[in-house]
Amino acid sequence: MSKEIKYTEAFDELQQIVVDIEDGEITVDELSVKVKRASELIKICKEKLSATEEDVNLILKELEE
Amino acid sequence: MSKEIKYTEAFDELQQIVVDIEDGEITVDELSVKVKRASELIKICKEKLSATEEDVNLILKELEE
Amino acid sequence: MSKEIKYTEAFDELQQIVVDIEDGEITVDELSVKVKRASELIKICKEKLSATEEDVNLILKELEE
Amino acid sequence: MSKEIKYTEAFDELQQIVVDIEDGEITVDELSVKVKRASELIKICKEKLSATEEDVNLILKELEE
Amino acid sequence: MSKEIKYTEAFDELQQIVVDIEDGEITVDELSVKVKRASELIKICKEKLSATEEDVNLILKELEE
Amino acid sequence: MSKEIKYTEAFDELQQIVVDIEDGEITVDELSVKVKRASELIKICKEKLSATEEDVNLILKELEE
Amino acid sequence: MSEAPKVFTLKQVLSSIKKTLEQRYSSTYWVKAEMHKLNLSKKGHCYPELLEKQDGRIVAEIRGMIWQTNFDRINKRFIQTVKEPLKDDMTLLLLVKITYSETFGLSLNIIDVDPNYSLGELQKERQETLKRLQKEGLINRNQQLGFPILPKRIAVISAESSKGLSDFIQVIENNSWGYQFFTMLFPALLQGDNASDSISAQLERIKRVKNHFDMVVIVRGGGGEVGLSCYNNYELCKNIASFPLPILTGIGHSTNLTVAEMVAFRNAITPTELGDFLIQAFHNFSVPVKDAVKRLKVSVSNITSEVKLHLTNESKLFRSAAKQMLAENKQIIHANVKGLENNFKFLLLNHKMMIRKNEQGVYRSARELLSNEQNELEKLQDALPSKTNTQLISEQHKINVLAQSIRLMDPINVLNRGYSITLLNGKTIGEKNTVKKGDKIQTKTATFSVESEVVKTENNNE
Repeated sequence: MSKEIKYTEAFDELQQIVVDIEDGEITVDELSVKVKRASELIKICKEKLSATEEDVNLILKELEE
Repeated sequence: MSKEIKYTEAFDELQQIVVDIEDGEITVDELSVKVKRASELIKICKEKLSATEEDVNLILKELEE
Repeated sequence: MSKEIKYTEAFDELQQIVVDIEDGEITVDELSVKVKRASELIKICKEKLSATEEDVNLILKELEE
Repeated sequence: MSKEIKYTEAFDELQQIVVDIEDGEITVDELSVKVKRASELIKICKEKLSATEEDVNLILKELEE
Repeated sequence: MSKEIKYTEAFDELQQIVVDIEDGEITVDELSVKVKRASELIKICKEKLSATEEDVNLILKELEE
Repeated sequence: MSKEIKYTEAFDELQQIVVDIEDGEITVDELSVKVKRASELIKICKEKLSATEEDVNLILKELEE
Repeated sequence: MSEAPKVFTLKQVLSSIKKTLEQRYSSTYWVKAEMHKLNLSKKGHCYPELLEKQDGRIVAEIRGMIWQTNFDRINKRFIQTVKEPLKDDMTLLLLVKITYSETFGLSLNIIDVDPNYSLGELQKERQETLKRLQKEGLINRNQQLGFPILPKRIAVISAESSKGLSDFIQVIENNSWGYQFFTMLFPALLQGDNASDSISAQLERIKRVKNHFDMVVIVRGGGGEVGLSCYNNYELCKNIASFPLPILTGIGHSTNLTVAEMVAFRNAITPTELGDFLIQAFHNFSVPVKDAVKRLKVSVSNITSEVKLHLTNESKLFRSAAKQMLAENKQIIHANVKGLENNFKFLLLNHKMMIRKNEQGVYRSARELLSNEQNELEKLQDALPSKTNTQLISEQHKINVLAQSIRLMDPINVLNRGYSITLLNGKTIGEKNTVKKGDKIQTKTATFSVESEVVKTENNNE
C-alpha cells in the first residue's frame, strides 16, 4: 500500500502530523504511533524524490545527446 | 500526433511547462511526465527549425542560380 | 496567375513580406511559405524588369537610327 | 491621329514623359508604354522639324534667286 | 492686299517676325507660315524699293535736262 | 496751286525737302512723292529766275492817280 | 573961327584913314565868319559877304575879297580836304588882312581859309544827324526789313545821264545766267545842295507804288568825291531809314561813309558792286535750286542703298534666326531623347537595386528569425534542468525540515534525557484520568518500565 501513495499525499500527511504534534493536539499516548507513521512517510517521500530525480536526469541527458 | 503539432504551439507549450516548473505549479508526481513532454517538444521545435532553415536555404539558393 | 500580377503589386507584396519577416510578424511555420512567395515575386520582378529593359532599349535603338 | 498632333503638343507631352520618368512617377509597368509613346512623339517632332526645315530652305532659296 | 501694304509696314512686320523668331515666340508649328510671310514681305520691300528708285531717278533725270 | 505758290515758299519748302531727305527722315513710301514735289518746286524756282511780271506803264498809271 | 577952317580933299582924308588903318592893323588875323554869298566874278575874284549872326539877327557885316590867285589855291585845298567846294552859307575860319581902299572902302582881304575847320563843321552836322536818328530809333529801321530772297523788282533812283546808272544796268541786265530783273528809274539830283530834297521826293513817289518793287537802289557814279554832304542831311537820312522797302546805295566814293549809306539796308561802294551784289543774291537763290537736284540725287541714292542694306541685313537676320530656331529645336529633341534614355536607365537600375535589397532582406531576416527562435528554444532547454533541480532540491529541503521536527518531537528523545512518563491504565494522568490511593501506575523511562502503587495524591494546582 505504501508504494501506491502519492508523493503529494505523503507530504501532506507528513506535514499534518508535524502541525498536529506542534499544536499539542496529539497526546503522548498517540505520539509514538504518529512519529512512526511520520517516519514512514518521510521515507516514502525521499524515495519518490530520488526516483523522480533519476528519471528527469535520464530524460535530460537524452536531450543533450 | 507529435508530427502535426505546429512549431508555435510546441514552443508555447514548452514555455508554459518551464514557467510552471519555475512557479512550482507542478507536483513532484507530475514532474517526470512534464519534463518528458518538454523534451519531446524541444525535439519537435528543433526539427522544425532545421527543416525550415534547409527550406529557406534551398529556395534562396535557387534564386541565386 | 503569376504572369498576370503587375510589377508594382509584386514589388509591394515582396516588400511587405520583407518587412513582416524583419518585424518578426511571421512565425517559423509560415516562414518557408513566405520565403517561397518572396522568391517567386523576386523572379517576377526581375523578369518584368528584363522584359521592360529589352523593350525600351529596342525602342530607343530604333530612335537613334 | 498622330499626324494631326501639333509640334508644340507633341513636344510638351514628350517633355512631360521625360520629367515623369525622371521624377519616378511612372511605374515599371507603364514604362514600356510611356517610352513607346515618347518614341512616337520624338518621331513626330523630328518629322515636323524636317518638314519645316525643307519648307524654310525652299522659301529662302527662292528669295535668293 | 499685298500690293497695298506700305514699305514701312512691310519692313516693320518683317522685323517683328525676325524678333519673334529670335525671342522664341514662334512655335515650330507657326514657323512655316511665318517664314512664308516674311518671304513675301521681303519681296514686297524689294519691289517697292526698285519701283521707288526708278520713279525717283526718272524725275531727277528729267530735271537735269 | 503750284502756280500760285510764292517762290519764297517754294524755295523754303524745297530746301526743307532736301534737308529731310538728306537727314534720311523720309521713308521709302514718301520718297517718290517728296521727290516729285521737289521737282515741281525746282521748276517753279527756275521759272522765277528768268521771268518778268511787272509793267512800267501800269506803275506809271498808278503813280498819276 | 577967325581963321578959315582947314579944308582937306577927300582923297587926303581917305588916304589918312588908309594910312592910319594900315599902321594900326599891319598884321594878319584869323576870323570866324559866315560866308553868306561867295559872289564869284568873271575875272575869277570873289567878293563874299561875311556876317555874324546872333539869334538869327545880323550883328556884324563886312565885305570880303579873295583875289583870283588866292581863290584857286584856297578852293583847291578846301575841296581836297572837305570834299566840298567853297559855296554860299558856310561858316569858315579865315585868315584876313584888313584893307582899306580909297575907292572901295573897308574890306577883309581873305588870304587863306582853314579847310579843317570846315571839315569839322561838316562832321558836326553828320554827328548830329546820326545822333538824332539814333534817338528816334530809326538808325537800323531799314536794315531790319526782310531782304527779298530774290531781289527782282528794283526802283532805281539815279540821274538819267549818270555813269553809275549805266554801270548798274549793264551789270544786272547782261548777266550770263539769264537772270531777269525789272528796273524802273526815278530820276533825281545826286549831289549838291538840292540832292537831298530831290531824292526824298522820288522816295515819296516810290512809296506809293511800293507793292511793285522788292527794293530801292540809289546809284551815282563818276561824280567824284565832292558834293556828298547832302547824304548827311537829316531829312534825307530819315526818309531812307524809315522807308518800307530795303534801300541799297551805290554812291561811289571812297571817303567816310555818309549817314545815308549807314542807315541804308546795304551799302555798296560802287553801282557795279551793287549790281554784283544783286546777281549774287540771284546766285544764292539759283545755286541751291540747282544743287537741290544734285543733293536729291545723292541722298536718294544714299537712302535707297541704306534701305537696301537694311533689307538685306534683315533678310539675313531672318534666315539665320529661322535656321537657328530649327537647330535649337533639334537639339532640344535630341536632349529629350538622351534624357529619356538616362532616366529610363536610372529607373531600371534603381528598381534592380531595390529588388536586390529585398532579396537580401528576405534571406537575412529569415536567417535572423530562425536564429532568434533557436536562441529562445535553447534558453528554454537550458532552463528546464535547472528549474527541475531547484524544485527537487526544495522538496528535499522541505522533507528534511519536517523530518527534523519529527525527530525532535519523538518522546524517546525526551526520555533519553531522564524524563519519564507515568501512566494509569495505559493512559497519562490528567484531570480526566485522576489517580486515587491504591491505583497501580506504570512509569516509563528510556530504558525501564516500572509498576508502582499510589500511596498519596496531592493536587498541585491548589
